[in-house]
Amino acid sequence: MEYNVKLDAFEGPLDLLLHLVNRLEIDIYEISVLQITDQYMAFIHAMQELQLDVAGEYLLMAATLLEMKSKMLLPTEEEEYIEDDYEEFEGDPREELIRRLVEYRKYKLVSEQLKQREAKWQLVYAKPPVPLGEPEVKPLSEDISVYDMVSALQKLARRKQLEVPKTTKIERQEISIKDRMNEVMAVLDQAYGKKTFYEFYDGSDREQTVTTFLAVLELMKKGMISCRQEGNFADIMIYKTEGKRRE
Amino acid sequence: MNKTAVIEGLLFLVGDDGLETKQIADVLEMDGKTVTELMEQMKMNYSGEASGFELVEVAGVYKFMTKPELAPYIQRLIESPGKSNLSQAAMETLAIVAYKQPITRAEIEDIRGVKSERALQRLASHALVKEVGRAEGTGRAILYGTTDEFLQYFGLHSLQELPPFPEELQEQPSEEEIELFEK
Amino acid sequence: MNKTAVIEGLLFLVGDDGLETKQIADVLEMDGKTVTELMEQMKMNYSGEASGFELVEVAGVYKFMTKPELAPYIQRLIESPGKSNLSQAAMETLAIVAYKQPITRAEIEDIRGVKSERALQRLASHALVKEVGRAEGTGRAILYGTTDEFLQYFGLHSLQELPPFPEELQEQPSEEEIELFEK
Repeated sequence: MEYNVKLDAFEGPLDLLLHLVNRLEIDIYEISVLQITDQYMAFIHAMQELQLDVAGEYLLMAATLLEMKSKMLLPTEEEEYIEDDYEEFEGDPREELIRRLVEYRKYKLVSEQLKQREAKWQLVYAKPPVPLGEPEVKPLSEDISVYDMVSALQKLARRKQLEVPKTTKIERQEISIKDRMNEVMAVLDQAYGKKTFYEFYDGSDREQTVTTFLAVLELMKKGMISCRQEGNFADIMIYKTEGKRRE
Repeated sequence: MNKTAVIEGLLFLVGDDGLETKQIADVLEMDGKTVTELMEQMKMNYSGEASGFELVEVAGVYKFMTKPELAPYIQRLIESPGKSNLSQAAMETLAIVAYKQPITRAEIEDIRGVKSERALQRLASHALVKEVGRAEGTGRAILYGTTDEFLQYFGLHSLQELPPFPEELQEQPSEEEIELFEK
Repeated sequence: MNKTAVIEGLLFLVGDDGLETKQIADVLEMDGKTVTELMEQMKMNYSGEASGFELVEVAGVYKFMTKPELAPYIQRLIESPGKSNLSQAAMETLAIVAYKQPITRAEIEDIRGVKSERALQRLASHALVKEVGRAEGTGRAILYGTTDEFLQYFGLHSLQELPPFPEELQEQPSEEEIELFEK
């Protein structure tokens, strides 16, 4: 028999059981404990043979199934248990399992529907709001929660996602190392001759970063700047070298 | 300037934040009912082919959103990797919270049959669920519920718009469910 | 969907940033001249009374701007009580300070992509954030952190109770992120 031994494909023991029920093409209410337990155990064994870690939840379910199976096999005090006739018995051991499977299946169904909605709503975009200005300072209301903060961050994430790359990005590629060297010196002049290495980067643009780095190297080579670092991982400071002039 | 033009302009400005009926009513000095009627009419105006965005009502606010047909053009423009989807584990957990709220983690785990702490944490960090209170009893366990972001994520005006929860014929809807749908 | 509707949707979405002729041409696979002609035609469509915004061209960039007649309504909207009395800007800034403290203004602005001085002032005036030190290095920039009032206000015992920081805003997607979201 073939087993899909990818446990990752399942969300848990209930999901796995539903899969087995589907594969056996049986009605969930007509589950045969013997059959489903054998199938489930075969799956778990296959997992273990592959020396994969089987999560505790799967093992717990295995124990539950085995217990149920043993109850089914042993004659009860009153009379022999007939599996397909469960309604005549009180406390059918399957009842709880069936209830859980049915319940779980409903949520799987609605999560499928939510997935479809998700797909649809991912195609529409709202525009980031224009800051309209702050209202008067009023005492803060009581009903703000941590959630409002997280929600604000989500809005920020959406806004950032919509940032349109500027065409100037392409122009930046054309900034020569020489131009960037002049810019670096100009920035240093403004900053009274020193600035951290980090501050020369505006972050986003890789091209810019590389050009700046090369410009700094070139300026060092020419002796127009010097770099100093206090210790490992400390900020590298760039100093304008005294006496040297920019051409 | 006519009222629909004013509303159009304001909706443009507030974008993602949207406007509540009450805000529109305040600004335009109209009553809520008139606003609702006007908005229904406006929805139609933007539904046609000629408009690049439409007027939607999500999470209790009116807002403009681009039409789905625009998605390929937008993705070309922003060059960002497409939006990511919720994983199966997250979606299941979210579905349970949505239909059973307020609900504790233990109850969710009981339904799913697996630990769900991580999924819940992640959903909270995406502002899709939030703490809505504490359960009675010793543990005083956290009760989870869905958020406005949740409604927005699925384009729902309110929880009433959730797809109907499948019920067995022989089963009566539980009290919680009735409560949920009457909100 | 016709081209003017696509352009309308895109211009709506980018708002104040606007779009250059070349960007429009690229996305719609048209030549620049055709775009220019189309835009001239579109300008007329929004010039009428019925439209709350108009299409303008500033420094080679096309953008929608609300009509000047809207100004009094915008003012009224600002004063109309919304959901929260902290603006999105303030809330966003507060969240970043809460998660990333101690943090400098420059770092906040880096994450938000916009100036944040006013928002920080607003938060300080509500005693939600305060100066907690100075950054190492030349600038000795002010480091901001949250206050005890902040914790109290949000009903937190400690900062550890905050949900995880949204991964979308992290530099690198974490492993959990990959697990939660499948592309």
